[in-house]
Formats: sequence, C-alpha cells, structure tokens
Amino acid sequence: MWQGFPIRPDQASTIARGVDYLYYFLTAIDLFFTAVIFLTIFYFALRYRRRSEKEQPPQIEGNIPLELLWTAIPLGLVVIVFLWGTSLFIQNSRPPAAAAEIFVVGKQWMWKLQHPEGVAEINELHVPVNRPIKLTMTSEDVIHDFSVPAFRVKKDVVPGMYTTLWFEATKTGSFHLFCDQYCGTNHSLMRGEVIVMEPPEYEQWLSGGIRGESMAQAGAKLYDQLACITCHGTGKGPSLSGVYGKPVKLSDGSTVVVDDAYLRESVLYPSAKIVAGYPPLMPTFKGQVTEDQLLQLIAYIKSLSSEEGKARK
Amino acid sequence: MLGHIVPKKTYFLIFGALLALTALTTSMAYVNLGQWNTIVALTIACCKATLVVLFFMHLRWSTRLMRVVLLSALLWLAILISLTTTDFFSRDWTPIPESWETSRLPSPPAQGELRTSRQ
Amino acid sequence: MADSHAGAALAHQFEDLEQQHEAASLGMWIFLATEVMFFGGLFAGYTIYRNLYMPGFDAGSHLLNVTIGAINTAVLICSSLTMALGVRAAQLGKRKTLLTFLICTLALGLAFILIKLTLEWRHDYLEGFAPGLNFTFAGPHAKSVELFFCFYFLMTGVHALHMVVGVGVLSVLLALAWKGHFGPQRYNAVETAGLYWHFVDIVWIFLFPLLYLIGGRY
Amino acid sequence: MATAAVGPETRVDYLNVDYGIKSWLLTTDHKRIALLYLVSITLFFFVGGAAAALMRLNLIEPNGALVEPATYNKLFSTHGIIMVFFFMIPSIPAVLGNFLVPMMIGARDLAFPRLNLLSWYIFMAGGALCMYAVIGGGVDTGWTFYTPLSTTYLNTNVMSAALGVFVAGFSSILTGLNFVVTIHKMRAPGMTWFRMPLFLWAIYATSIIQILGTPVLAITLALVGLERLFHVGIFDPAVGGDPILFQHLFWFYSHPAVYIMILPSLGVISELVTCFAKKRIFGYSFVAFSSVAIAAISFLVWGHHMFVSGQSIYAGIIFSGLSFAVAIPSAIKVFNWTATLYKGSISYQAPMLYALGFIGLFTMGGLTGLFLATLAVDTHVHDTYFVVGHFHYIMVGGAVMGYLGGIHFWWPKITGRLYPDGWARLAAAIIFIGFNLTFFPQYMLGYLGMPRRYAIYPPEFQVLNVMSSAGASILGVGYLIPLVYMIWSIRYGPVAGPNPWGAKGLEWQTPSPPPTENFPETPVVTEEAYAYGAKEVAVG
Repeated sequence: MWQGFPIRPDQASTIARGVDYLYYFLTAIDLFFTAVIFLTIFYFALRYRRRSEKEQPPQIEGNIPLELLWTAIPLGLVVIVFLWGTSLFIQNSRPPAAAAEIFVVGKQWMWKLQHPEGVAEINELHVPVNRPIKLTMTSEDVIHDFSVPAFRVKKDVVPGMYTTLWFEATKTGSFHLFCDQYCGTNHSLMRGEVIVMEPPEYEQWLSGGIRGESMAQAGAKLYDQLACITCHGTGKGPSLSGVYGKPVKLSDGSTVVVDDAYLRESVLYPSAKIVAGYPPLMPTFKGQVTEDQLLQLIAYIKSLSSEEGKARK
Repeated sequence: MLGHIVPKKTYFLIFGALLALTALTTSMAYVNLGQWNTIVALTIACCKATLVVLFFMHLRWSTRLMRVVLLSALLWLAILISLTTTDFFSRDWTPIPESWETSRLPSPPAQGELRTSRQ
Repeated sequence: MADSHAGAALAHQFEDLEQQHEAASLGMWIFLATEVMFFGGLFAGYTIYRNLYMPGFDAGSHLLNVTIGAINTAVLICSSLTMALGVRAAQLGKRKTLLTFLICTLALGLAFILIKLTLEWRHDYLEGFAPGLNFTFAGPHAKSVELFFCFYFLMTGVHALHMVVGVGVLSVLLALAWKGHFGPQRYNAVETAGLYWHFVDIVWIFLFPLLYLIGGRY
Repeated sequence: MATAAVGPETRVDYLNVDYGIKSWLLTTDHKRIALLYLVSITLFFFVGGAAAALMRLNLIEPNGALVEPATYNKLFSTHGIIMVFFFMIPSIPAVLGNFLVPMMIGARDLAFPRLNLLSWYIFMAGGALCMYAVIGGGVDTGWTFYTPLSTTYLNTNVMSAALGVFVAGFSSILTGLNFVVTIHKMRAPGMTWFRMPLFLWAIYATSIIQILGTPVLAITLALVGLERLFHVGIFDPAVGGDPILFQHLFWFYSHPAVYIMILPSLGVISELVTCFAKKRIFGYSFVAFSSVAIAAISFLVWGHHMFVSGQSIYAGIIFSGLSFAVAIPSAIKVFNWTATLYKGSISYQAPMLYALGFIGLFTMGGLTGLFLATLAVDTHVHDTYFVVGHFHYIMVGGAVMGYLGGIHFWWPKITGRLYPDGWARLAAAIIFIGFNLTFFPQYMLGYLGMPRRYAIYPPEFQVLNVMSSAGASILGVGYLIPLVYMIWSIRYGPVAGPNPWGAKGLEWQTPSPPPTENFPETPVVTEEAYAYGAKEVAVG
C-alpha cells in the first residue's frame, strides 16, 4: 500500500503549473502565520506562566497602531492573493480559440464522451498532448462534476445547460477523471481516465475507433429523420445555414447569438425565443432526442457555418 | 399608558389613501407605459407598504431600534436578491476581454484543423 | 418581583411594564424580519425567473383575474384598518369596541381566504393552470407560464397560510378579549398580533402587482 | 479552592428547587432549558459521531472495508445533517447561551421563557423527524440537499429529513430572537453595551445570522419538499427551473450557518483567555466589532461554494473578493487573543488548554480558507478532501474545541461541582493530537485530488486515509473521556464554590449552582468586563 505515496498530484497541463505556484504561495503564507501564532503563544505561555496565585499582571487596554498594523498586513496579502487568483482564473476560464472541441454527457454513473469525428467513449477520454481541448458538457440527470486533478481543472456538469472547460495536456499518460459533485448511489464509481497520447498515436487511435460517421454526419442524419428540412429548408422556418455564432433578431425585438445553449433551447422549447419574421410553428422535440443526439444536431448546424460544411452541402 | 394612541382620523385617512392607491395601481396597469408599468406598480406598492408600516404598525412612533430591525431585514433581502441576480444576468456575458487571452492562434478553428489533419 | 403596581400583567423576568411592552414589540418586529427573509427566498426566485422568461410570465399574469385580485386587496386593507382600530380600543381599554373590531378583522380575513379559495384557486385549477396537479395550458410559452403558475401558487399559498395562522391567532385573542383579559396595561398580545396582521397585508400589497399587474394589462 | 459556606444540600438552587420529570419538561427556567439542550445535543453528537466512525472505518480500504456505497452515502448524510443542524448550530447558543445570556447581563431570565421552552420542543420535533429518516431506511442526499438529485432522483427518506431540518430551523430562529430581545431590553443597570462580556457580543452576532438566514433555508427546503410532492419545477431543469438557484438560496443560509457555529466559540475563547491570563482583553472594541463584522460579511460570500457550479464567472469574482474580506476580522481576533497573553499570569487549567488549542486550530482552519476563496486554487480543490479538512478544522477544531472549553469553564457554575482537572487536561491533549492526525492528512488528500463523498477511492490515497482513520479513533477516545468524568463529577466531584477560577463577570457573583432567579437582587454594574486589574476577586 506504500507504492505511490505522492505529496503532489501530477502536473500534466499548462494550467497546473500556474495553479501550483499560487498554491505554494498560499501554503507559505499559511506556514508563516501558523508559525508566528504558534511560536508566540508558546513563548508567552512559558514566559508569562502563573508563578503565584497572588500575581497581579499589568492591565493593557489595547494598542490602536498595532491593531491597524495587523489589519493592514492581512488585508494587503489577501488583496495580492485575490488579484493573482482571479487573473489566473480568468485565463483558465477562457478556452483558446484554437481548442478542439469534445462533448461530454454525464449520466448516473458514467461519462459519455464524443469526439467530433464520431468516436464515442465511455469513462475514457483520449486526447492528444500539447493541444488545447475544449469540453462542452451537459448532464442527462443530476449535477455531476468533471474533474481531472492532474490538470487542475474542474467544472460542474449541470442538466439543462452547457458548461465548458478547457485544458492542454503537457504529459502523456493516464490521469484520473473524477465526478466531484455527489450524484447518488454510485457517485464514487463515476470515475474514468484521461489518456493523453502523442499526436500520431492519437490519430491512429482515432481512425481505429471510427465506427461510421462524424458527429456532424450523425447530426445530419438525425436532421433528415426528424424532418427538420420540411421547414428549415423551405422558408417556413429560418434557414440554419451559416447562422451559428451569428446574432439573430427575435420576434420580441431582442437579439441573441446562436450558440449551443440557444440551439438546445430551440429544439426542446421552440416557443421560448422565436426568430423575427417566422410564426411559432415548431413542435417541441423534448423527449424525442437525447442529450447526445442534441449535441450531434448542434455539431451539424455548426458544420453548416464552417467552410467545409458548406462545401459538403 | 403604554405606547402611542393614534387618533382615529389618522387611521381613516391612511385607509382612504391605501384604497386610492390600490385603485390607481390597478388602473395604471391598463395604460401602456412599456417598461414603466413595472416601475410604477412597484413604486405604488412601496408607498402603500410604507403607509402601513408607519401608521398602522406605529413605526412612526416607535423607537429607533425597531426601525433598524426593519431596515436590516430589507437590506438583507436586497443582498439576497442583488447578489443572486448578479450571477444570473452576467452568465451570458463573454467570458473575458480579448486581451486576457493566453494562446490565441491566427489559424482557423482547431476543430476544422483537426479534421483536415486526419483526412 | 415588581408586581406591586401591575399585578398579573407583569411577567416575573421583567422589571416594569414599559420594559415588557418594548420587549414584546421588539420580539415581533424581529420575527417579522424573519418573515421578510422567508418570503424573500420566493421573491428572489420570482425576480430571476421573471426576467429570464418575461413573455411567459406576462402571459401567465394575463390569465389571472385582476378584478378579484383588486377586491381582495381592498378586503385586506379594510381588515388592516379594523385591526389598527382594534389595537387602539385595547390601548384605551374599551372591551366592547375591541371585540367588535376583532370580529370584523376575523370576518374580513376569512372573506379573503374564501375569495382566494373559491373564486381563484378553484377556477385556476379547473382551467388547468395548476402545475403538478392539472396543468393543461398549451398556448405559447407554455413552459414559462407553468413556472409562473408555480410561483403564483407558492406565493399566494404561503401568504394564505399566514392568513390562516393569523385567523387562528385572532380567534384566540377574541376568546381572551371576551374574558376581559386585556386592558390598558395589558394589550401586548393584541398589539403584536396586529403587527403580524399588517405584515401579512403588506406581503399581499406586493404580491398583487407582482402577480396580477406587473406586465401591464393593456 | 475554598468550599462554599453553605452546602448545596441546604441552599435552594435551580437544580433542587423541584424534582420529577415534569419539573424539567415543563420548566421555563433558562438554566434548566439549557440542560435539556445539553442532554439532547450530546445524544445527537454521539449519533453523528458513530456515523463518522463508520465512515472512517470504511475508508481504511480503497474498496470499502465495511459497507456498500449506498450505505456509505447514508452515513455521510446522517453525519452531516445531525452534526450541522442538531449539534453544531445549537451547541453553544442553545446550551451555553441559554444558560449564560441572562446571567451575564444580570437578568432573571430570557425575555420570553415560554418561547424558549417551545424552541426546545420544536428542536426535538425536528430531531425526531431526522432520526426517523435515519433509522427508517436512511437518507442519502448529503446535508446539502442539492437538486435535482434530492427532488427527483433519490428514493430515500428525503422528505422527513428535509422536514426535520425545516422544523429545527424555527427553533434556531426563535432562540436567536429571544437572545436579541434579551440583550437589548433586559440588561441590568450599568451594563452598557461596552461593558458586556465578549461572549454576549458573539451570541448577539450569531443571533442576527439565525434570524435573517434561517428563514431562507426554510423556504428553500419547503420548495424541495413541494417539488418532490407535486413536481413543481422551480429547481428542475426539465421544466425550465435552474438547479443553481437552489444552490444560491441554500448557501445564502448555509454559509452564514458556518458562522453560527464558530462565532459563539470565538466569544467563549475571549472569556477563557482573559480569565486564565488574568488580563483584560487586548483591544475590546476590535474584538467586539469583529464579531459583528463577521456576521455581516458572512452574508455576502456564499457564492464561493459555487465557483465551479456553472455560476457566472463575474459573480464568482465578486464572491471571491468578498470572501477574502471575512478573513480580516477573523485575523484581528486571533492577534488580539495572542496579545492578551502578553505579560499575563497564565495558568493551564483544562479550559485554557482547550482555548489555546482552539486558537491554533482556528488559525490553521482559517488560513486554509484562503485557498478556497482563491478562484484558481479553489477550482482544483473544490469538492475534494481539502474542503473537508478545512471545514473540520473550523468546526471541530474550532467550534467543538470552543464548546468543550466553555463547558469545562462553566461546568462548576452549571453543576456546582468540579471535575478532575488532570483527566480534563489529558482529554484536551488527546483531542488535540487525535484531531490533527485525523484532519491534517485530509488537506493532503484534497490537494492530491481525492473527491469528497467517495465510498471507494483509487488505491494511491490509502496511506493518508488510514492515517486519518487512525487519528479518528484517537479523537473518538478523546471525546468519550470528558463524558465519563463529567457525569462522574455531578455526584462525586468536589463542591466548586461560586467562583473557582477567580473569574470576572456577573455569572460568577452568584452561588453555584445559581438560584432560579439567578441573583438575589438585581445587580448593578459599575465596571467594565474583564476588570482583572481591580482588587483580587474573593474566591469562595
């Protein structure tokens, strides 16, 4: 049981090092103040121990400069920590534009992961090293939490909304993936591995794992099956080509940007935000499409906006 | 005698004002004021509540302590509502100003890049 | 114990009636602060969802009957007046007047509950607006309308529950007043009950515009 | 220690004024109600402790040494719900607060004695509901009741547990209300705000939180209940509700609730440090106002429980900044206590050992809180054992140490008897060592990434988990020792006399145990708190 008695988790992403520096800084502050308090107490406790019951210690009312000093020092320190922690957090929250997107669906008690190329995995996530990866995540049931300690990243996976997370692995190998948000009976079994590979190996793995079609292709098939084309291809409903990422005007005068969340809402609750100039005809597809299929539909609509998608069309 | 005795006339005056304000707020709802409908309705409600608190509940004649109790309750309510709404209404904002970005590449989205490199 | 001048009106832990009286009202005000926060949770949720789902909330609001809402508001304001006059009667030691006003307040409170129950909730239920029990509304924004009705039933329900408690308290006061329990030295119970009653009135003063009027009815 | 002039046999006090079960169950005497709470929460403490012991036992093996994950989930939920709502929150306010608030201000009782008794009954009703939930099949929501797990997906006794917490909440509200009114309106002549013992400032600040925070938890749990019953969808994403709203409302109470647990302890420590150093407190007004500041700021920081929950990152930044603000008044307190020791006359009776232990552990717990307020670091350690370690340092190392120190300090006043000081010091040392051995490894586990609420974990975490479990067994022994000698002392302990520690404060000027009306006549206060410089207190 002594094998592997680590003191520090693996530092396996670009984010990890920055977080660790701040962690060490905080640890240093902690140790310093703990030492100061402990040593002072020990010193006073010995130096001023009661030697006789009759003893009359001098009474000290307080000392305003001293109070201000020990208000100001912690204040200064926490301001530094706050600024440092916040700027790091902001950097860590924004996926680089070049990040490759992988989709995650949490479900009691497993992780379902889909690569845009169509490879789907369960509880295992293969990613290439040194390439930023962005995860778009949602849950089918309760709140889960996608956590990879070696990457120092973590984000709740919430039903009904998309959350995102990104990382860039710097080390090949296999790292724990945990569900960190209590999600019911087998919460502690909702674990997996993130397997970081050299790009060539990753490509090989990816091509070996293809079982048919890419996410966008699967989405296109669904698009046909659900007969979306009868409206969205005929002018009855708004055209979906080239809309992703663009603002669109709604019937109540406001505008929204067509993103994952808006597309998801429009499939499930079509009447919520209607594009200006179109009647609210669309039926709901709630119950007819799973979270995985929704992500495929979104991938397809997204592909209609990229050059390649247009060419394919 | 304990407490302040309020003349009956005051009570009836306040009562009249409350009924009038109820009539006013109801009729204002039928006038199209756009965004202002909400503001008018809530302002009138606040006025009515203030009247009730000051006169019917005798806060006008109570000690400062009672006023502090009431105000702190309202302050805490404001904290609850404002900090919660802070979350909900800033969720859709773009995460961060561009300048913060760490590793922006000029190339097209990596999704496409990834796909082309494979095909 | 300082019971020489006040007799049974003074509880043993207090020095004098003034102290007892102030403690009683302060206690009630603090309890009302608690109540503000209790309703506050609902108001916070309402604020957020209304802003997220504005059209649905307006559509839901339009399904309510403003006239009945306004009448009920008036009923509650009347009951607040009678309650205030009741407290005044107790302060002056007028037993009969106190009894009359307590009965009026009680009757108006019951009238409010009755109107709510028979003319509104029953109607809403039969129309299919009751989430979880019978929600059949299928117009535009059905989902947000359902959420609106969740809040409608929760807020009016919790308010009505407070009315029921208030009616219970008034009944006890009525019995005590009948026995001549109250006097100019001893009316804390009437006064604190009055504070509670007015508070419940204030809650309705906010619920009425929030649920019935806020989106405009034009 | 001189013996009191009159033995407890001849003098009428609150304990022997009346006998029989009815005289206890229908009492309105704040001191007797305090003892009712003492017995009840001790029972709850050992129920919660038993659950914790089973959890630690299970975690000795990576695959679970004892129970299935389903049972483990019930254990940690039981532990959390019982310990938080039925031990920690009522511990100091309801036991020591009830006993001491009227005595410290020189009053005969609380402002509303019957309401006080009612609070105890409400508390017990809530406790009974929760115990029913635990015994009748268990509950596995965790103490946080997160939706939609609690509303839609669990089939255990969620309703009765939530109802129990809901009901117990009103007990907490009414107790707080009673204290605030009492402190405002019932102070003896001459007892100005700035002559009050700091314990009262702490209790006052705590009461504010109880009054303004608890109702929000109540309505939130009511919504959870209604959602289970009628599927109204306020928190249900399937209907358009938002589960994150639940977290906002829940933590609006439950973060300040942490201060309900720790603030009274901070008050107790101020009493202990001054008494055993024979010194007035260093910087009275700073310590007093820092209590109120902590109470106020505690309501502005709840979002730091939600940094990774999908909350807007802007809200996260605001909450992070405000969370750091709470560190300042806490630091001020620690520095002032330490400064109070300077040039004191320090003796090491058991209560002082608890107090010194408290200062150390509270410092460590508070400082690790900085990690959790820091957005980037919290992202890593959130929902891991780091958090578990942190809040146990605050709540067990802090609040429970303070509670035990307070019980040891005022035990002679409560019972009129002394406990064996040697055993008490031994217990304090065992608890301190056991505590650190239990919870320090949890910081390391958390940094390594072990998630909390895991029944089964990867094998590389085993060493630290075994260490933690070993510490827990020491800690368990440490908690049992006081139980034994305290009960022993009620019958066999030496008679204490009115003021065995030579302490200041009105409660020490009346006999031990005090008579029902506390003071033969209303005391008049002429000096400030902790006037240890004044003439030597006559002992006995």
